[in-house]
Amino acid sequence: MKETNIVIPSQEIALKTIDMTVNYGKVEALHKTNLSFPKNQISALIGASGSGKSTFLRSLNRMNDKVATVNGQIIFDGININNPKINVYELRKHIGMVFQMPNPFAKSIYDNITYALRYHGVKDKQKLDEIVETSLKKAALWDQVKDDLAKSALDLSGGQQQRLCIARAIALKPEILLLDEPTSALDPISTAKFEETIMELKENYTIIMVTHNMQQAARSSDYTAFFHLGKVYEFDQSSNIFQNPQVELTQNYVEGRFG
Amino acid sequence: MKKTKIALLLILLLVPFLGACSHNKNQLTIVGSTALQPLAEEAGYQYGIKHNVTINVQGGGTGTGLSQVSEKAVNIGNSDLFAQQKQGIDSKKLLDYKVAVVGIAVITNSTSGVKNVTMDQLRNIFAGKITNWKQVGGKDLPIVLIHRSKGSGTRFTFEQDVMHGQPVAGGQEQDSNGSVQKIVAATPGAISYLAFAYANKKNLVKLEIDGVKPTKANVTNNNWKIWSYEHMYLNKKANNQLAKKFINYIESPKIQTSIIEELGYISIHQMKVSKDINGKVHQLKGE
Amino acid sequence: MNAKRIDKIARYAIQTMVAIVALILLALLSYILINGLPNASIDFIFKPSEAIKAGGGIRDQLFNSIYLLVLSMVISLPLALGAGIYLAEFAPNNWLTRLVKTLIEILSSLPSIVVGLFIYLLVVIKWQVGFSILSGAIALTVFNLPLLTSSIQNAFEAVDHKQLEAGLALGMSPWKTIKGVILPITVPSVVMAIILASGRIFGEAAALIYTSGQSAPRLDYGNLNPFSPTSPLNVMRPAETLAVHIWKLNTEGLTADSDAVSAAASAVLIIVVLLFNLMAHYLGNKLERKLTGKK
Amino acid sequence: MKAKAKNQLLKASKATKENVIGQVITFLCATIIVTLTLAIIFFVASRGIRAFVVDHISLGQFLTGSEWNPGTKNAQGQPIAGSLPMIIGSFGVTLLAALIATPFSLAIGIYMTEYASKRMRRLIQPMIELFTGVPSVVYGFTGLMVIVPITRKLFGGTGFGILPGALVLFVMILPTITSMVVDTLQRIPVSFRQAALALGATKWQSIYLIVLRASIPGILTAIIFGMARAFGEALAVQMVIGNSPLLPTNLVSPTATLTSQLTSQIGNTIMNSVENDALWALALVLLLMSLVFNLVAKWIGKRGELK
Repeated sequence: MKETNIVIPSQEIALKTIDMTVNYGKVEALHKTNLSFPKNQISALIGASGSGKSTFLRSLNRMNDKVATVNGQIIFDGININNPKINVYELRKHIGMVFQMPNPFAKSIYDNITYALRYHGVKDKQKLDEIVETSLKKAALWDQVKDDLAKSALDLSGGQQQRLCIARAIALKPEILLLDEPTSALDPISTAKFEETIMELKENYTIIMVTHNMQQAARSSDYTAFFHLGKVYEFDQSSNIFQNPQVELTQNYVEGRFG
Repeated sequence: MKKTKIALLLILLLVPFLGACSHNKNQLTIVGSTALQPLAEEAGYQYGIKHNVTINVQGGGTGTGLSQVSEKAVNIGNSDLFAQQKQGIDSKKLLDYKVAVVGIAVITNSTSGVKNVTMDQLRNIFAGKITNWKQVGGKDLPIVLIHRSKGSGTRFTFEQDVMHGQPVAGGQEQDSNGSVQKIVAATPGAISYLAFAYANKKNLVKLEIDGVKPTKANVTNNNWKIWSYEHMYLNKKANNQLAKKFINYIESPKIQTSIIEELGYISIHQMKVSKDINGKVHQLKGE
Repeated sequence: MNAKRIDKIARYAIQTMVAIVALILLALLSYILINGLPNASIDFIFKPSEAIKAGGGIRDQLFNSIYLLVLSMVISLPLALGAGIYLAEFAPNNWLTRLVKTLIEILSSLPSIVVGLFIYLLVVIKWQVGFSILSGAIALTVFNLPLLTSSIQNAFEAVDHKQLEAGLALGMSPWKTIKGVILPITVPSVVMAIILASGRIFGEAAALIYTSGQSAPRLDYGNLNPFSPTSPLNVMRPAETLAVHIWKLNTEGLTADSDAVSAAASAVLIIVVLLFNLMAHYLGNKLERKLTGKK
Repeated sequence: MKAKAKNQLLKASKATKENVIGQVITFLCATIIVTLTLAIIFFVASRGIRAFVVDHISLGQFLTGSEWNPGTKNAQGQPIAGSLPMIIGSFGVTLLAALIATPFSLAIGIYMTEYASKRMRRLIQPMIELFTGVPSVVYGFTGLMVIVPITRKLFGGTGFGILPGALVLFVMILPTITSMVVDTLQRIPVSFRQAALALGATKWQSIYLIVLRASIPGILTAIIFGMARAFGEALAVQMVIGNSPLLPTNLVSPTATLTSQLTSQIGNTIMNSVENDALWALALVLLLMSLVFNLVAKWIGKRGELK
């Protein structure tokens, strides 16, 4: 059994971190991490709560800026996006995010999707309608809401709201989608539908997902990273992680002995 | 589209503020005694229409009037007192115009059961030596003294003409004729003093002093002792051209007989006596 | 005394107390309306006031009250909105922000006469603005600011911070998210704050006596040029409001029917406040529905 | 990612500028309000201190003396300006009014958030707001015409004093306290109440033990705001307090409050005269008292915070 086992995927890399650390004040919540995420693949981040996986995820699109200090490099399409010169707002057009609790805007379904788009300069009504339709279709929500887009998003069910958040995120056509335990607040049926949706999204989005749900990670992800007490111990293809992990800690966790 | 709607709204709201830069010339600001305010307002309104001048009359009390006109903050300062009678005012800087005379009646609540008192009894009542109406022939009812607030001109005149230097007893102070009027009318055994114009409310009894009724005629010959001038003060150094015209207008017989009478003041021209700063009265040589 | 009985007693006690308050309000309102309404006819509202003769109306005073309310809102709402947002969203959570919040609370507890005299000495006298609507509006702004600012700040803090996160995640700046996403959600409570604030300043008299003055020059409502002294829109003219008029009638009023006019004016003032409340509620709900898309 | 998008990543965009402008504007608004408050406080303090520094009113005598006659001098040549009657008057009126108003506003608050149906709530809300619309002048004169005669009949004397003052103020501050209490109670999540009921608590127990306990800071701030409003009220109190700067012997002996003395005297005094400065000293006391109110509320609020 090895101490750590971090694999560099052979495919094209969409995003990678070099010696990235995250400190909340003096506490180093995340030790040096070097991970490379394959393009148009789903990578799952698993580990006990408080192991630093969400902290890691939130640093990728600079959501931790005010809260923590993130050192080291995050290379996205050849650029180190972990430096003050980067225009964070432009960056987040390329790296979308969906949160644990669904947080649609207190606006209509249509406005939820188009509000950020109009802000980023897409003004033409016809183009907006088109994007709304494609995004909702991709998020498998179109059939249920297509005849009442003016309805308030708050009237939707939890599952539908979360899929609306997905639609809203992909409407900006990001390269990478970050999902922070997206299904932990959803019922099993919506969770299953959600997993199908992201499997289809894989064709044109790189997805990095934090999850507590081991089966979910095994079923729907291509690569998986195991976090423990703020350190990444193993990162490999999901099949290897779940069938024969190289690191003893991963094995214990995967077989549910702790965590 | 939304942006233009908001911009339009903003302009619409800001238009009134443009008016802020206009500060037209023919305007007169008069501040001071609340007793003189109704006269100044009515005369100001009529003068304003005739000569297309805006006359703003504000109250604020004698003290405010005198201090503002000495600082040239306002054109005319209304006062119920001679400037010399007010501490902290440099009367040399001011021009005194007496525009009317105001008589001050002594009023009591109808329950007092008294119609006439002597000047000494009145003095002792306010000095706190007499405390029950039955001591002056009225009902057995404690006397409730109600003074005007310390700085008011009416109070100064009353205490100068009645108390002759004796201090008044403590008691309730009201700062306006209106509240004195209401409180005396409502409180059994209450006594206070009011300008004639305010004293003719139905449930108020106007006391006679030594058999003299508080009427305008008795004031002109000083039979009724409690009265004072209403002064309009100008600042010597200020440009008083418009203010002087307005004061002449008020002192003109036409106004002295119309508005002055209606509002319960006494016209300057009817006075047969004059009173100096320390309250001494002199016969006017045959008017 | 088991818990069940206590529960029932508590419920009845609360209901009786609410009934008592309702009775007090009804008694107060009926006292004012019964005295006031008989002579608050329509033409009473559209007649200029009289200094001496009876039968004066309150046309100019009513207009001044409303005009001053609108002007002071135009000044204080943006300021309060800005300050409220800054304190809720941008201000670092340190002692300075807490000090600012206490200062604003102190501003709200300042007696109106002190504020009136401050504006009088500073604006009316020192800046030579004179007795005018402008000075009155500035004085009223001082009353509006604390109530509006703290209500707006509370409203913004009450909004779930996940909305801000959602906006940021879509590449929107915090300012844009606050303006476009969070502000619409706070509209109802902001409207509520406006109602409370305007209710209070509509009845304010002490501060205006020394700022917007006690004289109401006759206005010519046809003339809308804000520069001429007789135009209602001119902000430099002194303007006695309804509340100040009521105060003057009861203190120095020589008009023959001053009691009747003051009672009628009080009745009109309360009815206007009631109308204002209902309209603001209606507006608040409509705005909320339009902005948040709820049907 | 296309090249154009890549270099956009590196330069400031409309969003960054807009965000900076937004922060600057809101910061400016906050500073304007703070400077305004500081200006007023400095103004009142400077005028108030003049009384002690320029006119040599002794602070001790000022706070403990019970005779208010700044025009005249005492043996040591200091103006007689004892503001104790006014301080007691102000506090008496405010505390009594708050004492009466608190239970009622709590009752309404609880009724509104716990018991009232939607229709009732729609009815009571404008009712409360209407109270704020009534001008203090009308409260004053209604008090003079209604409350004073009643207190005179019940308790004798002139009918003026702390009790009528407190009753008038009770009606005036009720809406302020009630609307803030309702606001605080509504902020308590429904889950708190459900948790209590789930444990078999009666409605009153859930209110008393959970809801009220959790909203103590809000309720206290509401009371403080109400008291601050009562403390600063001038015109209404002046009508019914009796305006005599004497120590109140009981609840119905005429006395004066800091504000009533200020409003009734300020007009007749000349700027920079002794009487005027003495009044500003009263205003300064008023200011300091409201400062104390706020700090006490903050301190209690913090201690009562949800642990």
